[in-house]
Amino acid sequence: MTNIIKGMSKRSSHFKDLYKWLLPIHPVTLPELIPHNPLSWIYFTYAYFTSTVSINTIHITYKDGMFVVSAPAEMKRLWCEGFFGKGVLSRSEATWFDRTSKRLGLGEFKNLTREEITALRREERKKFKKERAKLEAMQAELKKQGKVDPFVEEKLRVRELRDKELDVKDIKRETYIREEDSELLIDGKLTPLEFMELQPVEVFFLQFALGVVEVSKDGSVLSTEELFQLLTGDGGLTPSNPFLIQYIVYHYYRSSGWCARSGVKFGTDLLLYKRGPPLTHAEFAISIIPTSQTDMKFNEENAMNFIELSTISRIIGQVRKKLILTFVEIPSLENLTKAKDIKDILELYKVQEFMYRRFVPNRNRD
Amino acid sequence: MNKETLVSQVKQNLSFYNLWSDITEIQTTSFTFLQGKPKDPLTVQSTIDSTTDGISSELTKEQEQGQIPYELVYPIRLDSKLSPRDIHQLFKELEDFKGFKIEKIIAGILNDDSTIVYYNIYNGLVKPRRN
Amino acid sequence: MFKCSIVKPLTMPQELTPASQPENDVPAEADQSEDEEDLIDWITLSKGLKDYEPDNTLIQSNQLQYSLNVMYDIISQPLTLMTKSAIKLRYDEKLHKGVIDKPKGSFMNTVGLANSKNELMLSHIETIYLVSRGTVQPVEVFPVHSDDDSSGEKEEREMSLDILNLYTQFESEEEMEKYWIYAYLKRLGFVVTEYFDQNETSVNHNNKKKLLEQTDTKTVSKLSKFTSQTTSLALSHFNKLLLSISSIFQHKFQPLTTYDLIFQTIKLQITKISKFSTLSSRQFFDLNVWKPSTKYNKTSPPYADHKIKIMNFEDTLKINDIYVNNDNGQVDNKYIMAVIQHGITNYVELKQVDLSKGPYVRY
Amino acid sequence: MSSQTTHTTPIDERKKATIVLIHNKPLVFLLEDAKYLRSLGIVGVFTGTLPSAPQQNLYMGLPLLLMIEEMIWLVLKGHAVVVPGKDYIQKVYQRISIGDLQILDQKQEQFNQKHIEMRLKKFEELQKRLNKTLKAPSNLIGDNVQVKIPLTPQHITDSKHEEVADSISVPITQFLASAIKTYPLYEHLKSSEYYMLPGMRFGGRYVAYPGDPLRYHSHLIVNEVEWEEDIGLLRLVGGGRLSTGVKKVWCIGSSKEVEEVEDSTDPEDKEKLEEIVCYSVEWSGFG
Repeated sequence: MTNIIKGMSKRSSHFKDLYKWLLPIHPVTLPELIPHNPLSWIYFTYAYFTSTVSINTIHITYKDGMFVVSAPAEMKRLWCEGFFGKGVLSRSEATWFDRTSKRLGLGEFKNLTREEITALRREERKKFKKERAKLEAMQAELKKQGKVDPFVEEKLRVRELRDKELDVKDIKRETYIREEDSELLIDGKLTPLEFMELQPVEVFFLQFALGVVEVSKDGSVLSTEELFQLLTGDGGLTPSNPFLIQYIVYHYYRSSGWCARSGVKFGTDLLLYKRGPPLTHAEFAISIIPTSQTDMKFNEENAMNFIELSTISRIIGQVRKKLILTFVEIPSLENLTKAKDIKDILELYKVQEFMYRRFVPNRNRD
Repeated sequence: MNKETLVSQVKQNLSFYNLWSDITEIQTTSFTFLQGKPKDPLTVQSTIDSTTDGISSELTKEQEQGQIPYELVYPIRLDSKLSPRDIHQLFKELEDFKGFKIEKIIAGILNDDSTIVYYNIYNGLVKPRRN
Repeated sequence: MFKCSIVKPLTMPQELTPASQPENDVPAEADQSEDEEDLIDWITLSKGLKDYEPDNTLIQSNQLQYSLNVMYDIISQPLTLMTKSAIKLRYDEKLHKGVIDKPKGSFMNTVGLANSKNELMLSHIETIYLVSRGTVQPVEVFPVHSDDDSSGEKEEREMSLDILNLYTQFESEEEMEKYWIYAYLKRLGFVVTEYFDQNETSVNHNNKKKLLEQTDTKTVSKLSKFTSQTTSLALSHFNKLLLSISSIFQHKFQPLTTYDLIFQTIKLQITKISKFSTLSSRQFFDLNVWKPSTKYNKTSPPYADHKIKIMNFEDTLKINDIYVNNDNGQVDNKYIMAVIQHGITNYVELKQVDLSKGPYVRY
Repeated sequence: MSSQTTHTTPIDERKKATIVLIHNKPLVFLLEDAKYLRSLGIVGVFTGTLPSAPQQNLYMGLPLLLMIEEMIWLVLKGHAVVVPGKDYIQKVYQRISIGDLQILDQKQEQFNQKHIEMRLKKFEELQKRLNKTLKAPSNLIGDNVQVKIPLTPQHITDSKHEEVADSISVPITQFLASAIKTYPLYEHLKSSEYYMLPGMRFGGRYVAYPGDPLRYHSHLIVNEVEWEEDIGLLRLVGGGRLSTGVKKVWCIGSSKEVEEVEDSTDPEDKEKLEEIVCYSVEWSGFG
C-alpha cells in the first residue's frame, strides 16, 4: 500500500539498521579463532562460556488491566526489536509525540507519519467522490429526460482524480490547534501523553520465553508463575483457558521466527509478518479454533460456520493475505493437573494448521 | 479492565488520536456513552427503513447550518458480548436520555492491544455508501 | 414456446435406433452450442451495466425489461434438441441407473462403467447430466390406456422421459447436491467421477514426495549460511538470558550466535494433531476431479487432481470435518471443500501447512 | 426467439405457480412459473444446464431452485402450490391417454417443421453473407428430424395438471417449523421490497438487492441472530469491514419476542407475535 507513495523507500539502509534485531535479545558474536595463535583460543574459550546477549530489562507496569510501557527508550526498543506492543494513540509504533508536536507547530517538519499519509489519502478520495457525485447528478438529470450522457471528458477527469498518486514531497503540513490541546502543554512543552500497551500474550512471551522484562503490579515485581496466574485468571486452571490457547499459538509462531501481531482489524486472531509492519506486509492471518478429542460440545461451540469463514476468508483475500485455521487441541483436565510446570502445561497442547483458500474451478482448469 | 479505563481510553483516542472536540460523557441507566464532534464531518447515510423516519430535528438543523453534528460513541471491549437485545437497549436508553430518536451509534471497540476500531451501528436498514 | 413430445409406440421402426446411424452423427461433448451461439446477446446481461438502485426512470425499467426478455428467451429454448438418431438411454428406475445398450461416442471415455453384457451403466447423476446437455435421449416404458377405453386394457409405450421425472428419482438431498456440483465442474470441462480411493503408493505420488524432500534440503543449506550479527554491548549482563531460558527450556549450554539458535532454544515441543477419534457425519470424499487437459483413461485413471468433499453451508467446520480419511485410513492433506447454499456452491481449498518452519527469509 | 414471446400474464388473472418439492428442495420447472415468481420479486437460483451454452456456468436454465423461505412466502401469499415430486409425477403419468399422446405427436411434428424452417433460414442467411454455396448440414436433410426432450410432463400446463396439483398439494405448516428462525426475517426484508439471493459468498445468509439483481447492485448482506444471542464483536468487525469494502452494508436481523413489544396504542401492534428488528453495520471511516 504505502510503497506506491513517491519519495519513500522501505528498503533504505536506515531501515535496515533500525530494525536489525529480530527480538529484544541479540545473538552473541564470538571472537575470531585463529588456528596458529593460541591466545585467540584462550580468548575464544573465555568468550564461549561467558558471552551472551545484551539485555537491558524492560519495565512493564500492570495497571487498570493494561500492560503499560512508558519510558520512551523502552518503547522504542520493543518496537524496533521484534515489533512488540502498540502506541495507544498511534496506528502501531508510538509516534503521537512527534505527530502532535508537528501539528501544534512545536517541532520541525520531518517525514510524514503513516497516520498523516492515511489522512491525506482519504482527503484525496473525498475530492474524487465529490466530483463523481456532481457528474452522476448531471447524468441522472439527463437520464430523466431520456438522453444518453455525453460527459466523456468529465468522466476521464474524474477517473484521473481517482487514480492520482500521492506525492508527499510537496505537501506542507498545516498546524491545527484546538481548545483541548491546551491541556497538553505545560510551560509550552508537550506532555508525553502516549504510552505503549502490550497484549497479555506479548508480555508473557517477553517474560517467560525471553526473560527481558520485569512486570510490576502494585509496586512489586511479579515472578513468571505469578504473571501466569494473573493472566490465566482466578478459579483454577482449566484446559480451555482462553489465555492458554491464545498463548500456545502466539508462542508457536513467535518461536518459529514469525513476527506475530494482533489480527483484530481483519477479524482474525493474529497476523504473521516475515519481519514486521513497517518492513513487510503480513503474509498470513491466523484464526484459532480450539478443539477437543473428547468434548463434542466444546468442538461445536468453537467451530466456525461457513458464513463466518467465508466472511473472514474474503476479508483476508481482499488484503492479499492467506488465511490459516490453527486448530488447538486441549488436553484432559487430568493431564493438566499432573503437569509439573508452565512449560509442561503448554506442551500438553497440540496444534494443526490448515490453509483455507477460496478455490475458483474456472481458473484452475490447466 | 474496569469500565472507567475503557471509557477513558476510548475518550483519549477520540480526543488525541482522532482529534475530536467537545467530548463529554453521557451516563444512562446502564451504559456510558461518549459524545463529541469529529474533526471533519463523518459521511452521512440516508436511512431507508420506514421505522426510523424520525431523525432528530436537532441534528438536521446542525447539518443544514454546515456545522459538524455531534456523534455518539459506545465504548466496548472486543471480548464483551453484544446481542441484538443489547443494541436495542443502547438505543432505547440513549433515546430516553436525549428525548429524541437516535439513528446511529458508533461502537468504539477496544482490543487488548489498545487498537480501537469504530463501526457505525444504525437502527434499521440503510443504504450502502457509494464508494 | 412449442409444446411437444417424442412419445412413440414401442413398435418404432428399427432404423431409428442409434446403431444404424453413421458414427459421425454421434453428438460429441464439445460442440453442441455452436449453432445457437449467435442467437444469444450475452452483453445485455453483463454485470457492468448495473445501477445503484431503481430511479423510476423509463430508461431504466426498459433496460431491465430488455435484459429479462433476453434471459427468458435464452431459457425458453427447448431443453434439448437432438436428432432422432441420438443415443437412446434406457432409464432403469430399480437400478437407479441409465443403461446404454450399444455405447458409442467420445463422451463415454469419461462416464459410466461397462457391465458384462457390454452395456454402459451410468449413475443417476451421470444420466441426468448427459440428458440435460442433450447427449442422450432418455426413455422408459410406460403403460397407457386409451381414451375410449372400456376394457381396461393398457398398451405399453416407450416414452421419452422428461427432466422433472428424472429429478424425482434423486434418492436424497445429498445426491441432488452432488449432481449440481458434478454438473458445474463438467460444464467447465473437468473429468469428474464418484470418489474412489487411489493407491497412495502410485508413481505420481512418490514423485511428489521426492520433490518435497529436495526443496527441504535446499532450504536447510541456505539457512546454514547465516552469519551472526555483531553486538557491541556483549559481556556485561551475562547469563541472565541463558539462565532464564535454561531454567525453562532444555538448553544445551552453547552461545546463541544466531537468531536461529535463539528460536530453537525457546521452542516448545508442540505435537501435531494427527488423528481424530470421532468421525464426522460426512467423513468421506464425494468426487474425484481431473483437469480438462488430463489424458484420462477410464480403466486406469491417473491420480486425481482434486478430491472434493461436499458440505452444507449450515454445517460448521470442525476438525473432524477437515480430517477426511481415505480408505486406507490415511489423512489427506489437500482437497477441495464444496460448500453448497441453495444451489450456489462456494469452493474452498483446504491444505495442511506447517508454518512452524518459520518465514523463508531470515536475518 | 424474439422478445415478444415473453409476455407475462397479469398477476391477478394468473393461476398459481407449481413448486415441485424433491427431497426438501423447492424446484420450479416451468418458465411461465419462473417469470411469474420474478414478477413477484422472487429470483431463485437457476440450476439447469443451458442446452445452447453447455460449457459455462454464468447463465443457467431451468429448473429454478428456491429457498425454503421463498416457498413459504409464496404459499402463504397464495401465489403457489407445493407438490411432492414423486406423487406428482405418478398422478400426471397415470392420466396420460392414447389421445393425449396423439396430440403430443402432432405437436412434435409442428415443432420439427418450424425448427427445420428456422435452420434453413439461418443457413440461407449465412450463405448470403458469405456469398457462396455451402453444403447443407445433415440435420437439414430428409428425415433426420429434430426431437425435443421435455422439461416436464407435457400435460403440466393442461387443466388436468391443475387438478393433479390441487389434489396433492402439501400444506406449508411443516416447513414453517424448520424455517422458524429465518422466515420472519425473510418476510420482513421481502415486505421492505428487497430481492433476496443466498449470500454465503458475501458472508451472509442473504444478500439483498434494491430491485431485480439483473439490473441493480446488492445493498445488504444479512444474517439472522437470535434476540439474546451474542453477535460476536470480531464477527461484527469482520462483517462491517468486508461489506464496506464491497460497497454493501452488513446487517443483522432478529425477532423481538412478544413481551418485548413496547406498549402501543395501535391495536394491531398488540396482536403481533413478534417484530423484526434490524441493525446495519459499516466501518465508520475513521480510527
